[in-house]
Amino acid sequence: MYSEKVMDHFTNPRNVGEIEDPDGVGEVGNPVCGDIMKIYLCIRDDVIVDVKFQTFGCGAAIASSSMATELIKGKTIEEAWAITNEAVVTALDGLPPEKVHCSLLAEEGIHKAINNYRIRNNLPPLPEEKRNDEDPTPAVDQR
Amino acid sequence: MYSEKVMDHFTNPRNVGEIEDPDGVGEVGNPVCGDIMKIYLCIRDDVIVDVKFQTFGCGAAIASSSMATELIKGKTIEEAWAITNEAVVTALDGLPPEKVHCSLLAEEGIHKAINNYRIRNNLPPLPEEKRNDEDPTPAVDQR
Amino acid sequence: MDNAATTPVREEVAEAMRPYFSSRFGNPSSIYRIACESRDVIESSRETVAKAIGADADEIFFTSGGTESDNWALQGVARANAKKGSHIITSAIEHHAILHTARYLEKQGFPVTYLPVDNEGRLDPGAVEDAVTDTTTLISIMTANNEIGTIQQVQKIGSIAHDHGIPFHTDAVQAAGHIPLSVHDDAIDLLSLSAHKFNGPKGMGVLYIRTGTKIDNLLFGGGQEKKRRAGTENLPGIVGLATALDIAVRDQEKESGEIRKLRDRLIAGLLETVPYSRLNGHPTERLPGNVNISFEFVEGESILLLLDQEGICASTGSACSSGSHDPSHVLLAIGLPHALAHGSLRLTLGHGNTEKDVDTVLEAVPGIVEKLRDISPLYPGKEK
Amino acid sequence: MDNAATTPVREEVAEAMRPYFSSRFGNPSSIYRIACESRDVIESSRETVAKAIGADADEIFFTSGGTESDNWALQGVARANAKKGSHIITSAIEHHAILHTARYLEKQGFPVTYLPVDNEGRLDPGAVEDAVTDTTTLISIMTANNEIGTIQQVQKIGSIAHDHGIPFHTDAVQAAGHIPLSVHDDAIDLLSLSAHKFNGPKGMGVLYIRTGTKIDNLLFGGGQEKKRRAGTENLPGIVGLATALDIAVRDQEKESGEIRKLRDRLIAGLLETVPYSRLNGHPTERLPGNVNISFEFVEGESILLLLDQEGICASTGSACSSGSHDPSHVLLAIGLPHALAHGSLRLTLGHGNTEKDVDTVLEAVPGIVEKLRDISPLYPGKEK
Ligand SMILES: Cc1ncc(COP(=O)(O)O)c(C=O)c1O
Ligand SMILES: Cc1ncc(COP(=O)(O)O)c(C=O)c1O
Repeated sequence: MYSEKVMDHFTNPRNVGEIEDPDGVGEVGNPVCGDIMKIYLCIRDDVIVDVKFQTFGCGAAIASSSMATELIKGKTIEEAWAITNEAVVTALDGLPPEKVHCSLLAEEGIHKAINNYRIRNNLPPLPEEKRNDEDPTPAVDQR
Repeated sequence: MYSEKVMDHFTNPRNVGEIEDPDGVGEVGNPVCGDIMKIYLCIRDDVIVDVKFQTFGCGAAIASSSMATELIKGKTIEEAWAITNEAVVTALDGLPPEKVHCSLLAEEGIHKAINNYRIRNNLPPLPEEKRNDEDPTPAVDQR
Repeated sequence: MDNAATTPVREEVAEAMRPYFSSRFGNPSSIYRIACESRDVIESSRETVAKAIGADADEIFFTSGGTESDNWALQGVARANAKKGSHIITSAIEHHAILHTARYLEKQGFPVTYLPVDNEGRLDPGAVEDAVTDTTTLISIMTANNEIGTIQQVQKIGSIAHDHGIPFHTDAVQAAGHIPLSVHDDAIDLLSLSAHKFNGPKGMGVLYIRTGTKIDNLLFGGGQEKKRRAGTENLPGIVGLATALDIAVRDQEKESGEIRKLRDRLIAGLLETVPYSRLNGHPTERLPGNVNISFEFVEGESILLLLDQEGICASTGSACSSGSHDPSHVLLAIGLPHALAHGSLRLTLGHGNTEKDVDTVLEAVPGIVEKLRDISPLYPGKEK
Repeated sequence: MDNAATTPVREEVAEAMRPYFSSRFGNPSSIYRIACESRDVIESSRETVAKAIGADADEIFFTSGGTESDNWALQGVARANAKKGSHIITSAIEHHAILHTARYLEKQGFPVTYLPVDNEGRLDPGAVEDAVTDTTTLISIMTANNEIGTIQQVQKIGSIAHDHGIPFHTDAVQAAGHIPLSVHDDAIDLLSLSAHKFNGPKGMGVLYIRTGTKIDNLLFGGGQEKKRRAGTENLPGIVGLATALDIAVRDQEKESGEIRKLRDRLIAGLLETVPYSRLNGHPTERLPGNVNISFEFVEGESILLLLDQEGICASTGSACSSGSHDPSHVLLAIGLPHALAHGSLRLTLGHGNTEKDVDTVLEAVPGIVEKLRDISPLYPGKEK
């Protein structure tokens, strides 16, 4: 069901943990949906020099978080902002259709953390587009 | 599905044929139902000394006709009248439930032929009880 | 020779199914690995079926057989369109899986038109056109008839349906695997098939549903089959259906040519050797394996019993074989009088039948019919 | 260890089914000899099933699975009683085969009451009594729950139903073969079961219908199953279901005793070795093989994936495993907060599971949960 890349990032997630005194931090998701991601940024001269995350969620959510942190590490804030969930999915060699929405968590987390950094630095927050979390199919039930 | 007795009377029906100048003859059933029986009696001193039949119908109808002629042969008219379809079914070691109605043909045929004999001899016909040909189950369809 | 009733599972098909009963038994809707394998198998089976009828894989829904597929098509489309009035058009010679469902829907307030057919069992597509009303929400006409083998002009009926924007369902249970089918060319929106009619397993069918067709579910529950048909997937059954259909389509041209030859020899032989006999159904537009002949003055079940003693399986439209009162509605619909309908014999050839089987029948039938005619009060005596 | 989802076909069962795929493939509703043999086999299978649940053979109807049986019971009874108003009473923790059917019937104008359950998943029979109205035409309460294993007080519910003259249906799909069932003692009028839950084939089920119960057909067509369930009989499937049920019932006492022991050791072991964990469902009134535990701060699908890597199959009530938004309706109904519902793990033991399997799980789970907690933003840190 999951690609090897996904399974690799899920079983050996990169950049797990917290950063003490981060320059920006974002938490998205909620326990109702079953997905929560917290992302910590360390930023020097507009470049993300370090990033850590914590995720409560399914394999796709954890792998997306891990991959997203890899993608933004070393990038400028502007570059990081532009990374979409599609980019994360592509980097993971794809996700099952019903799991694509899990990768939105990563995109939203990055945006939130960057805006948190901007606010701390008295910059106006950028508009966080709330993406439509459409009804995923096919659903599967407990037997 | 059919007992050995039924198969025997079906494949080797007894008393098949016509009697020329019979003392009594009866025809029951119709092509709509798919069952027609014609029975011929030769009667001496109130005793059925010979009997023949012709039947258009299923295995059960043919076997019942054959068995019924065997049962009434040599019997008095009174005895023959009293032979029910249940007696025929029993003598055949049973019929499948949905086939029991086929044996009514024989009972009705005998009654009709006896009354035909009575009328020829200026006797009032006996009341022929029309038995209820209930909806037989289970039905089975062509695939 | 009762291949229209059911066929044995082919050895290759049984072989293909075997591993999925036990070692590979994963629940395809779960996430773990053996389940993923199962899911792959189901999806590739779906593609096989789709290819066989010219559909897309996501338009194929696995069911428990032809009966469920027919019921789903009729009940599902009727209920999904209940507000529109839901008038249904079908034919008088459909299988009971259609007719009895239609009758139930009638009781529930859905008007149904049952179109007549001609003496050879063919429906006039013009009659479909004439029957269409503003509230017609489904046209259901079978591809080929199970009793008399007549093949309908499905393409013409489909395009009439589409001209009026009405979905078109066809019961292709007798056709699938035996004659070419294309839901695309024939403008078919819903199509039923059943695995055991083409040497697949019993209890497995398919309903093809063209994308966009409005239809309610029939079986509600789990999210299987894209939430449209609930129930744990019958994995070996699905594999068996797809494998059998694949083989049937692969061999169709060759096999149907051979079977058609056997059929024509059997028909000609019976009509020639048995006086007072007639062919039921269309002389050429008929299923490759179907032979249906009426013998005057005798009843069908008694023929079957005597054939059975010769080791020949057959079927009849006589009521007496079914324990019901009326003979086959199909034979009556093509205008046969009751006696002739009761005297019908259906022999259906399929995979594995040979010249020798035809010979056996041709040797057995004349004598059997004569024997029964000799007992029959209707028989006027041998032709001079 | 996901035996509640599906089980492999037992070797003895596969053996019993084998001959009916090909050599003995007769259509049981035809008259010829191999068909008669088939009919005998079906009828003796029916008797076997009847005996297993204390019913009469003519009250047993073969279907394509638990889903069809549940749909038939609900749709069939509702429609047969449509004039009476047809109010239906069921519970909030039924399988989707009941709940989604009920929801569809609601849309079609049949009011439905969904009764709540307590923290252990038990329904108060008194609540059933209170919910009955003049127009109630069906009470449907499952025998045992598929997720948390809780067994209901079926007998009490049945007698309440009978006091009011209302038919009582129970979805015994998880119970059949695993705990004793008696339609007589428990005042059950309709009962669903599914073969693949007790080492029988997929795509085969039964609906028991007490003689005299008013119910419409769901699948219309041929006259099979005494005209109540059309469709060519799935002969190998029927034989497989009956054989599997027969064996399950024969071995039930012994086997369920052993499995219950494994279950209790597994539950105790997990609760002991994993902090922040809790058992879902009833401590004693639960299915012999059911273990359902919630682990705080972690999500179920990720547990399953890591277990899968250790070769352990399991299931979860987390939405994330199903691609839907909400976690299991059953876990929410017993009062679990969303996070705990997402963090649930279901392990279901069955025929063939051993002490060693339990050891494997007990070794694997604590480390897996800890690993995931270490990534989790919710985890407050190890207990001191
Ligand atoms: C034309 C036709 N439709 C539907 C069916 C029903 O198929 P099944 O018995 O597999 O449910 C049959 C066969 O019985 C058939 O011949
Ligand atoms: C309680 C319950 N009811 C109904 C079903 C449906 O059974 P099936 O999937 O065999 O149709 C299941 C299993 O999936 C179940 O656990």
